[in-house]
Amino acid sequence: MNAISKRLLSAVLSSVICLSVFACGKEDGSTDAQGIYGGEAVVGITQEPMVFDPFTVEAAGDKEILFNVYEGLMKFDHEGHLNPCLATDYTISDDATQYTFTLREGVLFHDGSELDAGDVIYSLTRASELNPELSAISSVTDNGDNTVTVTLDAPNSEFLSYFTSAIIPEGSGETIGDTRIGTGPFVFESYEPGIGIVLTRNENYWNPELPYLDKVTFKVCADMDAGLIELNGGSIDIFPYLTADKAAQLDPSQFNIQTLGSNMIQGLFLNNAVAPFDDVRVRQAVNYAINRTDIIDLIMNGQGLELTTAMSPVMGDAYDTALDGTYSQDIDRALELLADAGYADGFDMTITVPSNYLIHVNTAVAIADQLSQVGINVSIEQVDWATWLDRVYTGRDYQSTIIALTSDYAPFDVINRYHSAADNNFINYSNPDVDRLIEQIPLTPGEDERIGMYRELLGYMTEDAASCYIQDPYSMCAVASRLEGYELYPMYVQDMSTVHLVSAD
Amino acid sequence: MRSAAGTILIKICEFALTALLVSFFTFIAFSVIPGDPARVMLGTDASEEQVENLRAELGVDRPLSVRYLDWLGGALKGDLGDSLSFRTPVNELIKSRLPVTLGMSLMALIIVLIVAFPMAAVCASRPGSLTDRIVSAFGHVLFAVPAFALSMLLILLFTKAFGIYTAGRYTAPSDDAGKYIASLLLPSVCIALPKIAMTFKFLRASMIEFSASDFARTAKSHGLTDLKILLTHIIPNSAVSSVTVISLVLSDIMGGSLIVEQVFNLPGLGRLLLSAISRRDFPLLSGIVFYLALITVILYFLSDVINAAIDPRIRDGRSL
Amino acid sequence: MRYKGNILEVKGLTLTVSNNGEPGAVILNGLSFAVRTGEIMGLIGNSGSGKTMTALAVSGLLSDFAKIESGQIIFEGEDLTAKTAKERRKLLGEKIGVIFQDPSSALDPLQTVGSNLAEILRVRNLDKEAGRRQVLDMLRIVGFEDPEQIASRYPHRLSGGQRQRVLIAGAALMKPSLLIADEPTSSLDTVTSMSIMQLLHEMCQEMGISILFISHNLNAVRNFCDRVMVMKDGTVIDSDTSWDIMGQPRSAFTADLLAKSRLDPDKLGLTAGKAADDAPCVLSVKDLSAGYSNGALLRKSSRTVIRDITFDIKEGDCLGLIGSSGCGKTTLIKTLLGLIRPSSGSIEKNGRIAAVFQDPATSLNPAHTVRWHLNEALKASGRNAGGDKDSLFIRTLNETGLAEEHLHRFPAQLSGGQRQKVAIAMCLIGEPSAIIADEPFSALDAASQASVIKLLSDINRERKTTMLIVSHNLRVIRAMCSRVIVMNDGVIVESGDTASVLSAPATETTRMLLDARMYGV
Amino acid sequence: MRRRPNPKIYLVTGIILLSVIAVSFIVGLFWTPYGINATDPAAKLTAPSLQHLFGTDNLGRDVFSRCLAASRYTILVSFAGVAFALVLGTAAGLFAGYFGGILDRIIMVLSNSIMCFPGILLALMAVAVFGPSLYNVIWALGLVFAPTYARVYRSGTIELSSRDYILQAKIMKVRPGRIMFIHIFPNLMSQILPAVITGLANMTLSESGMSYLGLGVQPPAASYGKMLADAQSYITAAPWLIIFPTLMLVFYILGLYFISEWVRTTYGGGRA
Repeated sequence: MNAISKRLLSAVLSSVICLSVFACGKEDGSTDAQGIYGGEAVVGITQEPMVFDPFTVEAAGDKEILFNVYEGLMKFDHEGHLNPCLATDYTISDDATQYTFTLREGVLFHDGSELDAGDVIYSLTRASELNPELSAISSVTDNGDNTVTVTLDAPNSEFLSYFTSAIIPEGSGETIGDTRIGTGPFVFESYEPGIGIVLTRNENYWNPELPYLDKVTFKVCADMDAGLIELNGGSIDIFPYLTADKAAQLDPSQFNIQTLGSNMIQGLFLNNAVAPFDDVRVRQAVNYAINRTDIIDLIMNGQGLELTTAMSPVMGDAYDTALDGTYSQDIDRALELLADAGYADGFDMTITVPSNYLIHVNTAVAIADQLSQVGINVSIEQVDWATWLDRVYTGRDYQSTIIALTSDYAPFDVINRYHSAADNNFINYSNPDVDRLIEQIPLTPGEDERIGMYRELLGYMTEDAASCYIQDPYSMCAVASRLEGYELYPMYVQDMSTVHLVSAD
Repeated sequence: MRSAAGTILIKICEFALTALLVSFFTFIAFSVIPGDPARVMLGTDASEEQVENLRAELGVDRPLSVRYLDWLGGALKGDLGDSLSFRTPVNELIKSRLPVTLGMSLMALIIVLIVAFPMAAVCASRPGSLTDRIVSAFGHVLFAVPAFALSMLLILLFTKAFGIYTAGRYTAPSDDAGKYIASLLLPSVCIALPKIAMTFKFLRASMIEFSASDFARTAKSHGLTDLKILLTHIIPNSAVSSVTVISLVLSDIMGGSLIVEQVFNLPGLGRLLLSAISRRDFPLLSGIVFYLALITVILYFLSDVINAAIDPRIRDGRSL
Repeated sequence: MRYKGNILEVKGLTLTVSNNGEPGAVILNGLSFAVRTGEIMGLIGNSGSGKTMTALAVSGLLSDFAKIESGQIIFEGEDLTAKTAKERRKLLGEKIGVIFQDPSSALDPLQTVGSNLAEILRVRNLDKEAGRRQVLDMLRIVGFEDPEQIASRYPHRLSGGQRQRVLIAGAALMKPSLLIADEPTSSLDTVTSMSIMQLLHEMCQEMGISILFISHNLNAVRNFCDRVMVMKDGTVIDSDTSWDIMGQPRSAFTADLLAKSRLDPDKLGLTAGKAADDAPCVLSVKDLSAGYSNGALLRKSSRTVIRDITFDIKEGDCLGLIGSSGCGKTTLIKTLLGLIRPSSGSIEKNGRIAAVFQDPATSLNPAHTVRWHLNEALKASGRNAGGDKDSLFIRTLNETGLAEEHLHRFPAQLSGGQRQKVAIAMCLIGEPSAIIADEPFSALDAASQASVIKLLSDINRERKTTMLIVSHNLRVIRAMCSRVIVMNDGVIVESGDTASVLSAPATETTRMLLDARMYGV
Repeated sequence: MRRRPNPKIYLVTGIILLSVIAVSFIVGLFWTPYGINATDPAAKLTAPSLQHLFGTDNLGRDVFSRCLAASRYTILVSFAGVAFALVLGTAAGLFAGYFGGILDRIIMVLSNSIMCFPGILLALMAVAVFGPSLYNVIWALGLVFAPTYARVYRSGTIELSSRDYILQAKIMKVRPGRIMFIHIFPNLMSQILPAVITGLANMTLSESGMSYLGLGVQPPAASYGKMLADAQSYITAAPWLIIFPTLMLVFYILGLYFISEWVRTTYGGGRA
C-alpha cells in the first residue's frame, strides 16, 4: 500500500468542504445498510453523452455516468480515498516499477461471465495502447495465484490512481462502446440521443449490499435553467453542477443541497507570450487589482474557495498554505507595478470567454469592472466552445481568457501542464526551474521530498504570477428529499450505488 | 393550366436545388469557422495525441471538401451519414426529433387558426364597436409583447401557480399519444400567441374588405342574414386570401418552435441543430438543414395545394 | 296575385350620409316617385345624383352611415321605413330582387353558380330537390340552354354577360314583385347588354315583375322603359313617359343629358378625324399574330389569340376598332404597344405611341400626385420642357379641361372622368404621333363620357395626333372615326370607311353590333 | 365606408410611447444613476426600491441604469438589421416579381435556401471571416430576415404589375429599375409596414438568442433582448429583471407599430 497516496488522500478529508446547506434527517452521508431497496431516480445532466468506450472516454460528463457501469482494480470513494475494488489487495515494489494486485473472486460481468486474470491483462494492455495516461505500462503478467503484476517502463510512484481504469471482458474491446459490459453496480440498459441513458440494477454485483435503486436515468437537459425547471416540476431528482444563486431558488423542504470543493481551477488565464502579459509586473498588477472575495460573492454567492496559485487547497499537503493571501487586493501596489512596466495610464485588454459557461462570462464582467479601477480597459469577447478550444486552447491565439481547468485527483496532473514544452500549456508559461521540477517529481520516490518539490514549484509560479487564479468553485448538487445516500465526489463522479429512497413509495 | 405531374416535377427540382444550395452554404460555413469536432468531444483534458487518434477514427482528418462530396454522394442515395458526436445515423436522430418540432408547429398553427378566426369574425362583423376596439387593442399589445417573456410567464404560471405542467416531461407519440399532445400543449401556446396577433390583424382587415364586397351584397339581396353571410361567404374567402399569410406565419412558427423547445427543454430539431453547430458535427448539421429545406418546400407546396383545393380560380391556373 | 296600384311609392325621402362622425351630407332631398305595377321605370342621372342611394334605400341595403331623415318608402302598401332590419332583409330575394352594375365580382368565387343561387332557397328552408329544379328552371328562363352544366360551374369561368344572367336568375328566383336593376349593363359590351335588356323586358312582360331600371344613359332607356325620370342632386327634376322625355325634354338639364347620351356630333362639335391622302404612315401592321404563352420551364404551350392582322394608320387619321368582348381587341392593342411579343408578322411604328386604358380606377398610380405623373411622362418622352415644367403641366391640364388646382392632387381625390383626363394629359406631354385609346369612356357616366370623347376628338383634329379608338359603342365610332375595322374571333372581318361599313354591313358581326344600337346602347 | 379610429390617435399614442424610449436613449448617453456595468456584491437581486428604481440584477447592477443604456443597442441592432433585410428583400422581391420567369425561380430558390439556413451559423461564419464585430452579426441577421420581405414584395409586385398604370409606365419605356422602385415600391408600403414592425421585434430577440454561441452584443453591454435572455434564470427570484426590459421593449415596438399604423392609414392604401 502506497503510503504517500494514502496520506495525501486522507489529508484531503480535512480540507474537503463538505457541508449540507439544508440538512435533512440524516447528519451525513454514511450509508447505513438499512437503506430501502428498490425504486428509481432521475439525474439531470447538461451534456449530451458521447463516448461509452471506457478507454477512449474523455468528457467528464461521460466519465461520471460510466463510473456506475465500469470498475477498475482500484476505485475512489467520495472522500477521495483510493480503495481496492476488483482487486482485494495490492503491493508496490520499492523502486516503484512493479504493482501487484490480488484479484477479487466471484466477480461477474454484466453478461454473466466471471472475471479472471485474462480479462485484467487484456483490459490493461488495451488501456495502455489507447490511453496515453496508461502508456507507461510495459507489461502485465498473470502470476497464476490469482494475482497480476503490472510493470512500468520507468519508476513512477504516482501511478496507483491510474488503476481505476476499467476492466472489461477479454476480447470485447472493439465493441465495448456498444455492449457497455462492465462489472459496476448498474447495467447499461439503453441510450437515446438527446434523451438520456437508462441504467438498471446489477443483480450480481460483487458487493451484495449495493446498489439500492432498481433503475437510474440520466436525463439530458438543454441547460441549467431547463434542468431547474424540471427539478421543480419533479421530473428530475438529482441535479449536480448547480450554481449558488440557482440553488438558493430551490425549495429547501423539497431538496437537499450538497456542496464540495471541486478541484477545479478557475482563473483569468494570461497569455504569457503576448504583450503586455509577457511582463511579470503586469501579471502581478492584474493579480493585485482584483478582489477574489467580491468575485466569489458576486458570482457564486460565496460558494467558492479563493485561489492564489495554480493548485487548489483541496489537494492537501502538496499545496502550501503559506501562499494564501499573497495577492490580496492592493490597488496602490497594482498601480505602482503598472507604472513600472510603463503602463501608468493603463492599457486595453481583451478577455476571450467561452459563451456556454455563464459563470466565466459573469466573472469576466466582474473582473472588467474591477480592473477599470487601475485604468485597464477590458473588452469581453464571447466565443463558442468549439472556437475557444480551437483558437484559445489549441491555437493559443488570445490575450487573456477565463476558464476552469479540471484535472485528475492527483497533484501531478494539476501542475504538469505548466512545463514549457507541454502541449496543453496554453498560457505559454515558461520557467526553467518549474520545468526541472516537473521532470523530477515522478522519479522521486520519497513522499516528503515530493511534497517539498510541489511547494517549491508553486512558489515559483506564484512569484511569476503565471496567471490570475481566482477560485475553486464548490460543486453543488440538489437532491430531492425523497432520496438519501447521495455523495458528492471531489472529482467527476455520480455514484448512484449508495443512493436510496427515504421511504418506500 | 399545368399538369399535376409537371408541378410536382418542378417542386422536386426546386427542392433538390434548395437542398443542394443549403448544404453547400453549410459546407462553406464549416470551412471558415474554427473548431475541431474531435477536440470538442474530448475537451481540455485530452492530449493532442488522443485528439489525433479520434480525428482519424471519425475520419475528420480528411479535408472538409472530400467529406462534403462524400456526404453529398450519400445524400443522393438517401443516406445522410452518421453523426460524429452521437455516433448514430443522422436519419434516425432527426426522425426521433421531428415529432417534437412538427407536432409543436402543427398544434401552434391549429391554435392560431381556431383563435384568430373567431376573434377576427367577431371584430369584423361590427367594426368600430366596443368589442372590436377591445379585442383589437388586445391584439396590438400581443403583437408587441416578446414571445420570449410570454413563454417565461406562462411556464411560471403553470408550473408554479397551478402545478399542472412539467417542462421537459416529453412523451413520444408512439408511447402515448395523449401525453404527447399534453406535453407539447403549453409550448405550442407560447409559439402561437404572438402569431395570433398577426393573423388576427390580417384576417380582420380581409373580412372587413369582403364584407363590403359585391358578392356579400348579392348575398344580402338574396335575403341572407349577416351571420349567414359571414359564415358562408366572408370567412371562406378570407381563408383563401390569407393562405399566403398563414404560410408565412407557419414558417415563423417553425422558427419559433426551435427557440421555444430550448426554453421548455424539449428534444426537438432546434436543440439538435444547436448541438450540431456547437460540436462542429458536419454530417448532422447538413442532415438537419437538408430536412429543413424539405419541410420548407413541402410547406409552400402544401399551401399551394390547399389554396387550389378551396379556390377554383387557382385550380384553373388563373392567378388572382 | 300581383299587387294592384303603385307597387312602390317613395314620398319625401330625405337621406344623409355621415362620414367619420361629421354631420351628414344630404344625398336624397325630399325624393318622391312611384313605380306602377308591371311597368319598367327608368331612373336616369349623372354620377352622384343619388340614383344608387335610391336603389339601396328601397332595397334596404343602406350602410350604417346612411340615415333616412324623413319620408316614406311604401312597398305593396306597407311603409318599409317602419319595418325592422330583419323583416326588410327577409323581403329581399323574396319580394324585391336587386341586381347591380358590375357582375364580375358579384358572385362568390368559391361556390358554384348553383350553390350561389341555391342559398336563396336554403335560407328559407325550402325543399332541396324542388329547389334544385327551381334553380335549373330559372337558369333556363334567363337563357341558358344547358342549365345543369352552368349550375355546376364556378363564376370565374363565366363571361360577364353570363354572370349578369345568373344574377338576374337569382333576383327573379322567388318571383319577386319588384326588381331593382342598378346599371346592369354598363360594364357589358353592346351585344351582351342588348340581350340582357331584352331578358329584363321579357321578365316584366311574362312574369309581371315591375322593374326600377337605373342608368346614366338616357338614350339607352328610350326603347326599354315605360316611363323615365331624371334625377339631379337627390331629387327628380323631370319625369314622363319615355317617348315624351326624348321628344320634348322639359328641362335644359335633361336636354343636355340627352345630347350627351346620344353623342350628337353637331351638338358636341365633333368631327371625324381624317388623314390627308398624302399623309405618312404612322403605324403599319402586317400579318400580325400574337398570343399568350403559359406553362412551366419544361413545356411551353402558347395560345394564339389574334391572327394575320394587317392594317395601316396614316398621320391624323382616326381609326375605330370594334368587336364584341373576347374578339382579340385588347390583345391586339397590347401587341401594338409592345407589351406582348408577336409570334409572327411585323409592326412598323413611326414615332411614339401612347395609350389610354379603360379602367379609371387603375389608370393612375395611387401613390403619386398628378404632377408626378406628368413629370414622369415628360421624362419618359425625353422632351425638353423649355424652362418652367409646371407651366407646361398646367397648360396641358388646361387643354384636357382640368385646372391648376388638380396638379397636386392624388388620384384618389379625382373623379373617374378627371383621372382619364390626367391619363390623356400624360399622353399629350409626350407629344406622341399616335394615341391608342382602349374603351376609355365605357366606365364613365354620360356626361364624363361626352367630355372625354370631345377631348380626344379635339386632340385628333387640332394636334393632328393619330388615334386608334377601341370601343363597342358605335355612336362613338361614328362620331369620331373616319375609318373602322371590325374584329371577330381574332381576325379582322371587315374594314373600310366608317359610314359605308356601318350603313351596309357585310358581315354578321357588324350586323349584330348594329342591332344592338336599336336599344340605344 | 366604415368607421375607422382617427389616425391621429395612432400618431399621438405612438409618439408618447416612443418618447419614453427616446428620453431613455438620450438621458442614457449622458447620465445614469449608477455605473452601467458597476457590480455590487452587497446588492444582488434586490427588489425595486428608492435606491434602485428597477431593482438590481444577479451581479448587483442597477437595472434602471442598464435599461437607460440598453436602448441604444436595441435601436441599433433592430434598425440596422431590419434596414439591411429590407434593402435586400425589397430588391430581390421586386426583381423576382417584376421580371418573373427564370430570375423569379432563382431568387425564390435562393431565398428559400437562406430561410432554411440557420441564422446562428451564418452569424458565426460572418464573425469568423470578418472579425468579431456587432455589425457582422447584424448583417448576418439581416440576411436571414430578408427572404420574408422578398416574399411580401414579390407577391405584391406580381399583383401590381398587371395594373394599368404599370402597363402605362412600360409603354412610356420607363426603365425597369424606375418602375420597380418609384412606381411599384410606394404602393406596397401598407403591406410591408406590419412586416417591418414584426421584423424589428423579432430582430431584438434574435440578437439575444445569438449569445448562446457568444455572438451579438458583448457583455457587459446590454440590449433589452439580452437583458431578458439573461433574466431567464431568475424569473421566480427576481421578476423585475423580466418586467422592466419587457416594458421597455413593448413601448418601443408598440410605439413603432402605432406610428406605422398612422403612416399606413394616412398615406397608404387608406384611400382607394
